[in-house]
Amino acid sequence: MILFDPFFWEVFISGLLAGVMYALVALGFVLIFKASGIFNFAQGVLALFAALTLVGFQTGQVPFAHLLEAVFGLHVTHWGDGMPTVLALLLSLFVMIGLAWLIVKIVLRPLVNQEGIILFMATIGLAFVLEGVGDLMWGANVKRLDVGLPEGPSDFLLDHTGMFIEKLEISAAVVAMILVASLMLFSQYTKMGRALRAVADDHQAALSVGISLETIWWVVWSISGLVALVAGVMWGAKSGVQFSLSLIALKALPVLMLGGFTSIPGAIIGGLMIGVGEKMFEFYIGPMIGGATENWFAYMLALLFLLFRPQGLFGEKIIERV
Amino acid sequence: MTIATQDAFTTDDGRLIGPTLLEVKGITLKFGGVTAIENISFDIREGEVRAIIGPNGAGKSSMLNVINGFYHPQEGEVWFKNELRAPMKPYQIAYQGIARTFQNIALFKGMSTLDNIMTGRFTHMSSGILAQALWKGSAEREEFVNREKVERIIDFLEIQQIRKTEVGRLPYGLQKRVELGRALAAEPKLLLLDEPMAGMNVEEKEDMSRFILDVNEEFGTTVALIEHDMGVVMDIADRVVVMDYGKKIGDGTPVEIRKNQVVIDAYLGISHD
Amino acid sequence: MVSTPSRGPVAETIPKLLQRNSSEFGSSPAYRVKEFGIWRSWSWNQTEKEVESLSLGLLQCGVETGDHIAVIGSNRPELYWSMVAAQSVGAIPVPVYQDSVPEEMIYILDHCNVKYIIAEDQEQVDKVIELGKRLKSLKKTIFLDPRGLRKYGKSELMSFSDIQKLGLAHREKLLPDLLKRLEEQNAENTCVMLYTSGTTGKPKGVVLSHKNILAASYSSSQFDKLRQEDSVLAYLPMAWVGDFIFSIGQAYCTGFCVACPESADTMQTDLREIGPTYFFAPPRYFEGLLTTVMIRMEDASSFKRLVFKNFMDFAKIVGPKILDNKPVSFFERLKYTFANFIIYAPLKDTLGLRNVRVGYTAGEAIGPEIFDFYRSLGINLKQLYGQTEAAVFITQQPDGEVRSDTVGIPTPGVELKIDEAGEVFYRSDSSFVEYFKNPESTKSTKDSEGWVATGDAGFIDAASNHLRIIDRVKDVGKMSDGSFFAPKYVENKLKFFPTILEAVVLGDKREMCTAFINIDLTAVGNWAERNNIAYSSYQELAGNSEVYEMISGFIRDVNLSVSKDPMLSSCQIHRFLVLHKELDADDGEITRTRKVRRGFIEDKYSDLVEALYNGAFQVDTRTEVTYEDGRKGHISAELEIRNVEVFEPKLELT
Amino acid sequence: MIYREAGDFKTTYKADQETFPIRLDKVGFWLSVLIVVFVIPLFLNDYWEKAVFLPFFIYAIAAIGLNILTGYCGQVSLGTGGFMAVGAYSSYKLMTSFPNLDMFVVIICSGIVTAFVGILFGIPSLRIKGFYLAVATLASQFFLVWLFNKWEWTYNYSATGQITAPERDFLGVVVTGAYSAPWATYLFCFGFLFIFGWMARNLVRGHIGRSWMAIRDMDIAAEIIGVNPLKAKLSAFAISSFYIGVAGALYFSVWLGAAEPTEAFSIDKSFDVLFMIIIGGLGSMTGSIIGAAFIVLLPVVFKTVLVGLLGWPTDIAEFTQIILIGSLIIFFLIKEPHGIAALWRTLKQKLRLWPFPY
Repeated sequence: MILFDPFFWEVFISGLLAGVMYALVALGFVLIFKASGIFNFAQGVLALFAALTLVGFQTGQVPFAHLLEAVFGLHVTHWGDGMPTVLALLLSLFVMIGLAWLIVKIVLRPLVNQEGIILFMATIGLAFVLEGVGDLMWGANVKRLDVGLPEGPSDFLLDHTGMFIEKLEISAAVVAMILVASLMLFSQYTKMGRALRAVADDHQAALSVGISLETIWWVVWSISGLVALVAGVMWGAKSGVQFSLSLIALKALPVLMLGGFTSIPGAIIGGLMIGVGEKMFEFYIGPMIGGATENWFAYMLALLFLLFRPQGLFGEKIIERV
Repeated sequence: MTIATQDAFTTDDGRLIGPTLLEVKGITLKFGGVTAIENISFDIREGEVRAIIGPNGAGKSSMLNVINGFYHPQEGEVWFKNELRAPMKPYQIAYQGIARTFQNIALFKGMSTLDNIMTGRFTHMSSGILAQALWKGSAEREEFVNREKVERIIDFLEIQQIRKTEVGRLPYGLQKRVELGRALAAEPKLLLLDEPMAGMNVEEKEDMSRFILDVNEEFGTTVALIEHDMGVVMDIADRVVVMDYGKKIGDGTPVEIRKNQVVIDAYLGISHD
Repeated sequence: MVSTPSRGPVAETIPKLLQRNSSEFGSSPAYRVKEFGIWRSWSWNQTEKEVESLSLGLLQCGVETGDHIAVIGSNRPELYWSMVAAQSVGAIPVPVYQDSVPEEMIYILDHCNVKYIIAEDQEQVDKVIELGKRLKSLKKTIFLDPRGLRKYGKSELMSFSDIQKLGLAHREKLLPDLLKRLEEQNAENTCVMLYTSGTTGKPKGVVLSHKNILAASYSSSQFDKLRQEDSVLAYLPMAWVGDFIFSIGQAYCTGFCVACPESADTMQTDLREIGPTYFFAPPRYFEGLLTTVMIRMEDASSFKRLVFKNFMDFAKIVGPKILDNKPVSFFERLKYTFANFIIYAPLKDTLGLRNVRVGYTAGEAIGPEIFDFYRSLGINLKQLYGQTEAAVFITQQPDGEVRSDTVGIPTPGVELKIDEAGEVFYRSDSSFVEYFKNPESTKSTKDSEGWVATGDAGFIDAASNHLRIIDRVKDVGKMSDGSFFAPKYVENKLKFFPTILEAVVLGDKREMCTAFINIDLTAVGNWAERNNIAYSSYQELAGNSEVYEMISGFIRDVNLSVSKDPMLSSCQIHRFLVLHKELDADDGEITRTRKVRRGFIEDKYSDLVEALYNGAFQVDTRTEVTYEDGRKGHISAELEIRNVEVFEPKLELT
Repeated sequence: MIYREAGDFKTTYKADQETFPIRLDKVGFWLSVLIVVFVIPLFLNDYWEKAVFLPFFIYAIAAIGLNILTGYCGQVSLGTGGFMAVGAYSSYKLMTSFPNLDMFVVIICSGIVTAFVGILFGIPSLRIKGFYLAVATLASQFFLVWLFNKWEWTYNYSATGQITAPERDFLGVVVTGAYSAPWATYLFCFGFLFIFGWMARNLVRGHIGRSWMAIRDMDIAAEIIGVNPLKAKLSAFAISSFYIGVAGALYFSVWLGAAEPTEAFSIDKSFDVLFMIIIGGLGSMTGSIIGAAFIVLLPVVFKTVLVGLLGWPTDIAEFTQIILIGSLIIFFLIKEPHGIAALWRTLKQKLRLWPFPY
């Protein structure tokens, strides 16, 4: 009986844990989408960028070192042996907030009232810029990221349940859950949060709350910056900081299609479904068809799903007025 | 409504109107709990100008949307050319010979006036993808035959000078005209106009009424239109249906409608110009 | 291949010329019209067939020799065919101005007791129907465009195409009769009857024989070496003698192609598409065009404006020389060629005048700088002097000796003489037969030896040996001090300022000259925008004090130049006012050809005239106006009157 | 300035609807075609062939394909890389299974195969719109690439998992494999670009093209004039995929000669082609070609300038280039959503009105 198979539970739980991460990133999307109707394709690269910055600060790299060397022949790579992780985290957060501000001013404001698809393509462009800048600042080599999270398998679980589960994943999940919870609280109980949801319904309403649209955008982009940072840290710590990190984050896209672009619970449940789904599929079906199915499973799932429920699990029904 | 039983009918200005072209019977349309249209029946006869009037939210537009297949009513039947019409998609209905314009212009902003009206010929063009790709023989000929038909409409609507202008850049009045042109290009049996004169000044309204009458007369096209401007309606309509809160409260010639007490109370009382 | 038609009239009537062209030029285009988005064309062959079927149709309708057939509408090939068809069956075509209101029409239609009317569309038919019973002699109305006419189920209404079908249906039966009528005709038969819009009194029907038309057409065609390959855009009213000569007379003599625009408001684009080689336009057209050119250039980038200005100034010096094959330095020619590529050619191209080989203007004097502008671009724009009675051509300017202030030398075959009163007389084969049903004015205009009085005062310019026209004889009056009063002369100088649309100079038998000014709304409006002067109406703009400033400045300049001519120095303007409404043909203030009706204006605005002479500086007035739909209304206004500086005559001998 | 149009009037609809109604344009176009066909091959060497012309021609075909779908029919797709892979692998299978098949036939068939796959992945477009669809198309990208990794049959069970193009000819002229002459491959690819560019042009100016644009501009209105959304969208997907398939086939068999899915057909390919049409101009044939030229030449220029002249490290040149492209995308979306093609049109308009500003 499958339910007593520890492997099943191992796969199931690690799926859930991964799912929480997806949910977290997805949440970033949802916030931005609700507040500014933008489908932020750059979310993944944001995570990469955040992680790169963090590592940079930690290890005390000089930004644009290569460029400086190439252009001015300056040969400086480090300004010292780095700073404590907490400080680095804070600084990176500030960077992300500043970045959010730039994005709003340079990209979003000129594109206000454009069709969603145009904004979408703009964020693809943005993704490229960020990737380029990130690499140019900190170099494209794979970096090890250590924020002092526990590593190795959780002996406790191994001993008692025989399940092999990374501590890192657990702690990541915990952090993610905390963040998710606080975000939900934020959007439920703070003035800003209400404003955000107001904008989603209509822009005038938001203004009546007395907060300018740009501020709201800034806030949401900062938040998704924070989310990106956390996601970047977790994934970075797990598999090193490199370009593929931005692709992992793309996993959040099918999550959204599943959960619906406008629903926070949708994002969470969708995330968990995908997480579990892809692990299960890989574990049970994967071997028969050559494995490595994570790359596409989520997308195919979402695709099939959309055929029957275009608005996703929790998204509002799209009614076309004639 | 004694009219409905007659199979031919004489208008106020003494024109004889043909047999029934389209008839809706007991249409009821609900959105969730809300009832947009409640048990409405009326007919549209060949060659007439039929007006549907009523205050905002009376369900006029919904009625058009039922006729050309955007909405599928919960109850009731639509009879077209004396056949009960099975539920259809709008594009199938287009092939049946029903064209329409929209209250808020629905042109293809990215295309020129000419192309917009050419799209109206879609139901008349059949050459296959390969023929199109090679642009030889049938495909090319078909294109030019239809181009000429379209040019006649452009000439008819007196919009030669904007032939190759992108419609997005045209003033409102002209856009309305182009949209009418697109509907005409389909050479429809029945032409549905949703507030063709909304937001026009007096002069533009006069032009538009003239065009509508000319269409009706030149091509013998049956016209059903929604309009707010009572003056216009009374001038150009042969028969009028009056709706209020999704119900039909009157049906008859302009003269009769003017006399109809229910209508006066419900609608004419309020000025709508 | 360049085929200039054989010298001298090969045929003695227009219909016979049609046969000649059909056999000689067969498949080359005779008519084009922009319709349904493309230029539909008819070869001479097809034209002949079209005209034939139409003639047969007319025969079937019972048209008789000598009947008058009115043709009302804008320039369409079908309407030109109608006129030729009418001639073919021995009837007399009478083109009528399509913009005239029924009241104006009734006189003409009744005067020539019209039997048939060929009208373009519903608009014209409605007018005819409105006149209804008052047209006793009318038998049938034929319409071109059936649109909106279906419901008028009247038996006396028939569509153009139906007439042609009718004709073809009975071809065998009717053809002999048609051929017989064609044979019987000769040069003396009436070719067309045109009503002169007469600056005073009722219009007169000028009867022109085939001889008149063909003589004028041939000599002028040869004068300018018109070719069969040429093409012309027919956009001027068909009822105007000029259009008849260009679009039928010369077209049939030389066999060139006549193109008709899609509609009045697409004329400019159609002109560009067709790019005619032979072009006529009244001075006001060239004025208007120049104004728009300048206005459009205003918005160009400063650099472009600089280049444009530089090159145009350069062209003013060199262009005319090159056009007249006068010697220019190599460098000049080089620069001109370059400038031509950069500016002139593109400009001409966008204006649609690039291919123009021969261009004419006439009817009014044209401003020197306007005239020079076009010539400096390399457009061979010339002036001619003519009138309906002469089938247009009296004098015209030969290539190489073109000037803005003369009207050229007599057209071949025309004799010229000037009597002691300064009035110009001419005699030629092209001078008209008679005024229809009006022997006495015929007598008063054309004497027994065939000399025709033009009614214009003029003299032969000693320097150029060209004719120079001062003014209408009757308008050349005497001031109270006995000196010479030539209002038109001054008015024209005024009208050369783009901001002045019309001017009426008064002063006959008075001690000094004064003037009414009509501002040009486009030009002034634009000027107002640039100097951000707000205005809500023509009237308000006209009354604006800064506008007054500008105008009085211009008048001062004019006075200065007038003062230089001792003969006319007394015609300087002392006081003026700007009229609160545009002079309008519908109000009878100007003719359809936009000639000022002096007398009429003087008594319509008698109150203003009085104010001009009683020294007042303010005057209230109330004026009747006629709207497009014929309704009448009133506008009242308070007008300002200003004095202008005048100068002592300089007695330098020039 | 250079245009002279007076007297250039149209007497038939054929003349009026020509691709180059203005005489000068027509002359210019055919002149450049002649140069491309007869002059350039004379000076063509391996570098120009491999680094500039082949990629340009091939990407141009792909861009035209994607533009049909995205620019004309309004359906954004991020699956281009995947579809190119389908084209490539079909051509590989065809070349290896039917050694005597002419290369032209191979390429066409590969296109047809891709067309069917395209229809398959186009089906969701009936239910979902805009970026929902864009994301959905990512599925095809990832799935297809995975498929060609895992399904040995597609690469004939080769140990490396790589596919290598055998030597094949077109009408006796070798166009694939190591011994193909530059001029041959060059003309072969240009031939495809020319023919299929011309066909695409014909498609978009006919009623089918109009039905696509109708769907793009306002699908509701499109329906009431009789356009069946299913037919319109799926036909767009099919045609578009056909072009991309052809491009993919050429890309592998003629240009690269050997390929390996994860690298050659990664999602970056999808982006590259998308960028080509955004920068070049959505809904414009000229745009597709200009865009392709731009994106293909940019790296070449960067390499020569930054690396060659300034002696920067390659990676830095690469990063700056990525940044530039990204910002260009944003710039064009903000300033000129219709891309370089639109700028070109405006310029042309100005030249036609010269010396007038409007």
